[in-house]
Amino acid sequence: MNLVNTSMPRKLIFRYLPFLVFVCIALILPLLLPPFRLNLLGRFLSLGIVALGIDLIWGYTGLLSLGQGIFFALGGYALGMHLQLQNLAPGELPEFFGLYGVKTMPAFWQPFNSGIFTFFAIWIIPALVAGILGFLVFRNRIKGVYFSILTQAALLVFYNFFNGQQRLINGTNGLKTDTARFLGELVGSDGMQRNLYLLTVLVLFLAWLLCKWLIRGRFGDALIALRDDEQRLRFTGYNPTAYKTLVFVIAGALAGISGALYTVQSGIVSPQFMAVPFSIEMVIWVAVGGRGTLVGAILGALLINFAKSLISEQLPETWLFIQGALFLLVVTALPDGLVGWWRNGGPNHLLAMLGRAPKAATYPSLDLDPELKS
Amino acid sequence: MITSLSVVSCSGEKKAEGGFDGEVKVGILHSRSGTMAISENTVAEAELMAIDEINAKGGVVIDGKKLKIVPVEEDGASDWPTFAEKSKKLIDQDKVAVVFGGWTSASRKAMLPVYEAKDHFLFYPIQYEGQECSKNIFYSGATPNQQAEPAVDWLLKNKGKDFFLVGSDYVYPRTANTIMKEQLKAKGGKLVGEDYLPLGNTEVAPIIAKIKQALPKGGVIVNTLNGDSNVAFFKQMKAAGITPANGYSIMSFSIAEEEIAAIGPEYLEGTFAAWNYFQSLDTPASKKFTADFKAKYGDKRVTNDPAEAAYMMVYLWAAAAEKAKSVDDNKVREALVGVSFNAPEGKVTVQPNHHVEKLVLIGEVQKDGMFKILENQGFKKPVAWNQYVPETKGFTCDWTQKRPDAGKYKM
Amino acid sequence: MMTPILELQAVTVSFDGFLALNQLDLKLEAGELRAVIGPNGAGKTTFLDVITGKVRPSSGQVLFKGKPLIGKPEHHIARLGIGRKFQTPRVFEKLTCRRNLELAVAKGSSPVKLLLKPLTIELRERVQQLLLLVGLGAHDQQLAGGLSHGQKQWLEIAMLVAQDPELLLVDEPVAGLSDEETIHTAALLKELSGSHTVLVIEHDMDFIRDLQAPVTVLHEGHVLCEGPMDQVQADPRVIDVYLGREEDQP
Amino acid sequence: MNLFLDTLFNGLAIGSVLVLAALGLAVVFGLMGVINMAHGELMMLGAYTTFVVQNLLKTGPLEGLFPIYILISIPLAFLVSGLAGLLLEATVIRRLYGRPLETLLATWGVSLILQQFVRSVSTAFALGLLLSVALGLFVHRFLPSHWWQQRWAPLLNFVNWLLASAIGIGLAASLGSVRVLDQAWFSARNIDVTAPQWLRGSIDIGSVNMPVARLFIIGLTIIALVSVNWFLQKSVWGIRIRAVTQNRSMSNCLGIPTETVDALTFLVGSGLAGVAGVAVTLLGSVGPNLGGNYIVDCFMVVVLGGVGKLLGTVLAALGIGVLSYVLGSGSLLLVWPTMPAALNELITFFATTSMAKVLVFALIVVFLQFRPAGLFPPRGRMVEV
Amino acid sequence: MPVLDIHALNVYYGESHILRNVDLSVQPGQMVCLIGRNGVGKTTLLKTIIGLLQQRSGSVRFEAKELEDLAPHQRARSGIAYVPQGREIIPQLSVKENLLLGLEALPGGLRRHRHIDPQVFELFPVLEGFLQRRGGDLSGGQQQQLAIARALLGKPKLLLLDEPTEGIQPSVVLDIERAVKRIVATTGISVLLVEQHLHFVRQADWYYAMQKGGMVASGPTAELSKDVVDRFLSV
Ligand SMILES: Nc1ncnc2c1ncn2[C@@H]1O[C@H](COP(=O)(O)OP(=O)(O)OP(=O)(O)O)[C@@H](O)[C@H]1O
Ligand SMILES: Nc1ncnc2c1ncn2[C@@H]1O[C@H](COP(=O)(O)OP(=O)(O)OP(=O)(O)O)[C@@H](O)[C@H]1O
Ligand SMILES: CC(C)C[C@H](N)C(=O)O
Ligand SMILES: [Mg+2]
Ligand SMILES: [Mg+2]
Repeated sequence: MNLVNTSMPRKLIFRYLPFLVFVCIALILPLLLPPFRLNLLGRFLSLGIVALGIDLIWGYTGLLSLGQGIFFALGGYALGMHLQLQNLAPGELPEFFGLYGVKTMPAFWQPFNSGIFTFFAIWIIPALVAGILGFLVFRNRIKGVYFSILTQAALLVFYNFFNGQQRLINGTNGLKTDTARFLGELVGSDGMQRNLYLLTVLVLFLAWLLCKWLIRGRFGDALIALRDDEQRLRFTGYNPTAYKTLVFVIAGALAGISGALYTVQSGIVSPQFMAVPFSIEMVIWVAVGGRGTLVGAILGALLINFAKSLISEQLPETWLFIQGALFLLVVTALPDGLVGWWRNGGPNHLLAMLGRAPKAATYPSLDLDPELKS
Repeated sequence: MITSLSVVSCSGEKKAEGGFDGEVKVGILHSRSGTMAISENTVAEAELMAIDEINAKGGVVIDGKKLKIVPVEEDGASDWPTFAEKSKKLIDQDKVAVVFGGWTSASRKAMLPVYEAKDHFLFYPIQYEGQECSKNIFYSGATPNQQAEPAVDWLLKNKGKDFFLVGSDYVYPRTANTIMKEQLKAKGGKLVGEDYLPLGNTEVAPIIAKIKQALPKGGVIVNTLNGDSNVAFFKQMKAAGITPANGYSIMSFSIAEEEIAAIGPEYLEGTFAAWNYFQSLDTPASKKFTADFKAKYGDKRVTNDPAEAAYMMVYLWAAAAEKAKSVDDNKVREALVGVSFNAPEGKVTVQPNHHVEKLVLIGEVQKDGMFKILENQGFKKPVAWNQYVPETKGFTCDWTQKRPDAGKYKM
Repeated sequence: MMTPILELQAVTVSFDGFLALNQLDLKLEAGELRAVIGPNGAGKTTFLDVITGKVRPSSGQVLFKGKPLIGKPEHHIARLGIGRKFQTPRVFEKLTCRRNLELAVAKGSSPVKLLLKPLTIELRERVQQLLLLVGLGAHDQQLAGGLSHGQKQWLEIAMLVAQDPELLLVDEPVAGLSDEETIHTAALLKELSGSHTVLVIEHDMDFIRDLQAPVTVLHEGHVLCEGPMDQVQADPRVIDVYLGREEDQP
Repeated sequence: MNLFLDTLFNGLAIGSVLVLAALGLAVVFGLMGVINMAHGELMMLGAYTTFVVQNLLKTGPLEGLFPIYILISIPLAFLVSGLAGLLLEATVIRRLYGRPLETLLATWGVSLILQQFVRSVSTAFALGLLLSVALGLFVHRFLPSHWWQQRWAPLLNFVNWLLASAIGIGLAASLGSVRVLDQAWFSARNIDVTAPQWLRGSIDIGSVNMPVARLFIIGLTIIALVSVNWFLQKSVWGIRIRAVTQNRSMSNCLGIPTETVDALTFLVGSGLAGVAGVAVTLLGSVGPNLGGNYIVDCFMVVVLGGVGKLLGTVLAALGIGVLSYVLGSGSLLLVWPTMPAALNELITFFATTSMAKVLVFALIVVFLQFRPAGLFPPRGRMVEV
Repeated sequence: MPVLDIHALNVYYGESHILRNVDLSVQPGQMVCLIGRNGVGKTTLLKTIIGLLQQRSGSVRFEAKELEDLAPHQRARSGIAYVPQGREIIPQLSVKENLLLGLEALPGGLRRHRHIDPQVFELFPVLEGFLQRRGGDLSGGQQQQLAIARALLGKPKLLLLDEPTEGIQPSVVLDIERAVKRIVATTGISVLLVEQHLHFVRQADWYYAMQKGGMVASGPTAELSKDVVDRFLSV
């Protein structure tokens, strides 16, 4: 094996060029887009973060979680609670408590006064919940469909709980952030929103790097092996529970961060974030973009959400048709998603259909085998 | 102000089509898909009907210029955050002069900060739980003292003192019930139980069991369920024998003519509702409204209170704009208070707290799905901050006051 | 005498009353190469399942270097130094051959170690060697799922060797392999013994003979007889239940 | 005692709806391994069928049959949902066997389409759709057959469907301008299905009051269970279905017509959803969202029962039924009025229907900690839990 | 006229060309053996014959009828039985049910036939005692026996055996060899056998040798010389 590769730097540049371009575009856009569109883009990019997490657990590890909304919402709530507590006079309670006759702040609200606590809470709380849930489930070797359905049930539990607890976290109404002040500025203001957009781009890029780093080496291989044949991996000496719990925790943390960024950019966090369809949609983004490709996850999140927002602006009735048809199409015709299709030589297949002959297929495993050359 | 730009005044050089001198864009933001589409479609249709009527009469006339109202429709998709998102879009992207929208209180609560942050104007057409008074929202539906409270008074007087409260598990029923509980305390009623069902849930057997335990011999049930659960509730109540015939008085706050048709009048016959308008209201304005609505959307359709409130608020806005001689939301806001309109329910006038004076009616469901009006309590002034709830007792809201806390201050 | 590396004491496995293993006693000395044969259903695979923690016996004890194994999770046992090849080849189909081996040489590290410690040069070389050894040198970038049956068998053997366990449990390694490869496998296993303890299960008598190792015959869940191949082969009980008589042929 | 009977009956009542709703899913998911997220929407189709039957019989020549319209709806709903399921199987599911997680996504898409379909369908819409499908299916008959042997045949096919849909949409749009044709059949509103008189009351047995509708559903559930059990155990299909699910290609090699087996199984499973749809019209609302209310519960029942085990499904559903009733109605407080204050407070906290739901699900998750594969786990050495 | 006649067959896995212009024919009542090293495409060929893989070109004829457009179950019903490499037992079905499935290939299928011919138990006595056990619980060798029994129950005209003796104890291997020979002799069915055990190979009438996806040698097994074996079977 040739480990020393002279063209390494050039190759590296080439490999990372698309991402540099992506980052550049992302940085230029604030100058070009009107605030509303920029805000949309920012929100969709933050959804890209949760999609990355799903790609990690589903695309690589084969764990289809239908409950990422839990972690997404937890992140959002953590930040939402903090913002509720900003610029309150001492002793004053967030307004909604009054409606339900709550006179003292519930104890679990107290720590969210602290910005530092909140900064950690945004990702550690979801990670912790994911860790507990994941550990319990994985320890029992619950997997596949059972895992999916259980996560969905867990989602429902959280949804009902948050929905029903008016006195603790304002129930269905959720917490609003637009009118809160952060660092002295109104969160809903255009300037703040632009900064949040930039922050989102940065975080998304970091999240992508993190995932890339995770899956690149043998850790990534172990995840794939886990998906293939968990039992076998166990006999090789690996503890699947640890691996699964770890990726689930990471995906949970990513979801939390994503939820927090999404919340401040959409102005509200509500139990709707834990609605069943939303979590399924998250998976769909990844499926459409291409699972097991990372970029696909981000791309899928952006594409579908933009399509949704554009189409439902024009023809609200058809969006469900289009969305439904899209899933069908992707799952049946493009099982590897857009990016997967592209990487598997999709365009070539198309060209081939149009008459350009495909490259002559050889049988590498036999032709390359030196021992077989008789 | 950005919104004034949306008036494409062509300064007389070229007349816009149909004899208009320009247009003014307004947003219509309701759920056209998802769970709430059931109810919100009608409201949106009523708003569009009002817009068409106004346009047919020459639009909004400002300084002698005729402006055509152009509705920009958006879908809130029964998802509260989407309402906030679409509000931003209507304001920033479409630059509408005003937004007519919302149904559930949850969606209104989600939109409120957007309008406050952008200092824009939302017209909200549904009865709600009160305890809110925003400078940036105009409420054309009832506050609790225009619906729930008179209904409870009526029940206490005519039907009994033992109350069971059933509601969907979200803000409106929770808050409305908080108010009613205080009211019962104050008026000598007795709360024998309450329960909440998640929105959309249809398994009501446990609730029915509780009602039977709490009210074995009949009593009053106040129903603030919303959406699909109502159907299950009434079907199973009937099956379990909790019916008016067996001594139960059931009062609902979100069952209107439309919902009766969807549940089936057989199940609802003899139950009560309190609203500010019924299709059966026998006045010329009401009859005309219903006839126009049917002519426009089909014979089988019915009108109801939310549709009426939605219809009226478009007219109120247009009147306020003409009074203000501008569609600029700040000016409209100032002009709005005191504006009145001959609505199907009667002459309504906008009060300083951005609500309207409304007619209070108690009705009983008939076989044909219409209401028989049992009591007409006349017009009542809106009270935003509830006077039964200790926390808000003594507070009021008056946007004509030039004080920073005009939205909520001690009287 | 030093403690045997593996010791089974009166192990019984019951599946709904059917005794797959019945009071099985067995000892393996360190460095030994042992062949296990026995009729289909004698309990050979079950016996590996018990050692590796896949099946919990209803009674009896399994000791590895004097320490009890029963109740320990599978990966724990594997990390103690017990490696296994399955009867039907099991490889990670969505990974290339090379990556299959790279995972195996890491011997079940913790996630953190796998993330932070790159593969050492030695281990990398070892992987390369093993690939060549099992004739998959040209297939190193091929997904293991696309290998033929025999190739998978060899890959799995290579993975087992890569894991470098003290005790190798090999279930039917040469089923479906051609004669030549069978001979190779025998040589490989012989070479490994001494530094490793190897237990092989097979039905291929030529291969067993080739191993030149003591043979244990299992029958109905317990040991029928033990001894060198020639002796076992001549045992009429073994012929009855297992080998059959060629001259019976019509 | 009274309380006990009451609890039992109500638990049975809640549970039987769950059994009926989950039965089709148990067949489709438990036996075929297809996660049919559109199961709820197939129920919805059954409910809409009931609505149509009711309206047809309300007036007109067949008026005399109105009192038993619900009985007539049952076989019809079975057919309508079954055929819809068949179509779904033939167009989508067939490509996805052995990829359970993908079926989840695809059928989710189908459920969205079905929901919107009942909202939007109007005569114009239906005609447009028919035209599209007809064009899509039949145009290629008229094209030279050798075109379809070319490499670009898939593209041609794609273009064909694209044009067909465009023409269909065009037709729908132009017809849509005619008022009568544009009228939505059902619209997004909930529709009213009113049970016939005899199903509306209740009877008292002893001190327990039993709504007739609930008794009817319990009866229907029992009939459905018995028939499904017969189908799976006594007819040859049971063994075929199980063989195909566990090893599709080998079953095919053995001479089992796998496609027929799939289609039939799916038909039965979907048809059962239709029957469940008829039943739920007696209890709740009928509208486009009907399905969504049941789907998660159904899956929990199947998972909890242990996949592929009818008895498990039944026990799980009844268990959930009794549990939700006991928790939700707070009857524990009645049985044991002197319980410690802390416990009392806790129980009261969960004694609302919505909190009971939280608790029931939480308990299920806890239960699966001890029995990861449900009440009746699959067993054997080839099973990997 | 041959029972099975394969001509210029080309098969791909995706873009990998696995079988290249393969020709092969099996005469009625003949036992033909296919040999070749690991990974040369023997299994692929059998899978193509039963219809699990689609040919890209060439023809596969069974009793003079082209099979290309037939699904596997149609091929099975027309008289081809397949014992795959790796057993492919239906794990959660009982042994009895697994055996019953073998009857599906008979005309009328399971609906008509519910009787398991006790002759199979003479050949594989273990199975009889295990009828109620789940197929997947059997030991590897027992499963292999079950797979062969299952195939025989369908009374096929052509039996495809892919390494049928893999994992089977020596005495049973002998039994199987004998049984296959006897079945061929008495019923006149044809057998296409893939095998590594030379012992079994030599029982066949005819051999084909494969290499790199192509047919490289064939002839009566009597002529299967050490040279051929060395060239095509050893490294
Ligand atoms: N989970 C189980 N349930 C019931 N019986 C089982 C189970 N596992 C194994 N058996 C039975 O235990 C016996 C021993 O099986 P085992 O696989 O250990 O045999 P083996 O010696 O490996 O045979 P072979 O040489 O055929 O691989 C067999 O009769 C088998 O049917
Ligand atoms: N699913 C697959 N995808 C891609 N390539 C495959 C697949 N299955 C087999 N191959 C390749 O096809 C070639 C032939 O495989 P096949 O299974 O027919 O070999 P074989 O002759 O039966 O070998 P063995 O004796 O080991 O069973 C092998 O080189 C293998 O790599
Ligand atoms: C009760 C409903 C008709 C309206 C109310 N505003 C709500 O929150 O839903
Ligand atoms: Mg074995
Ligand atoms: Mg092979």
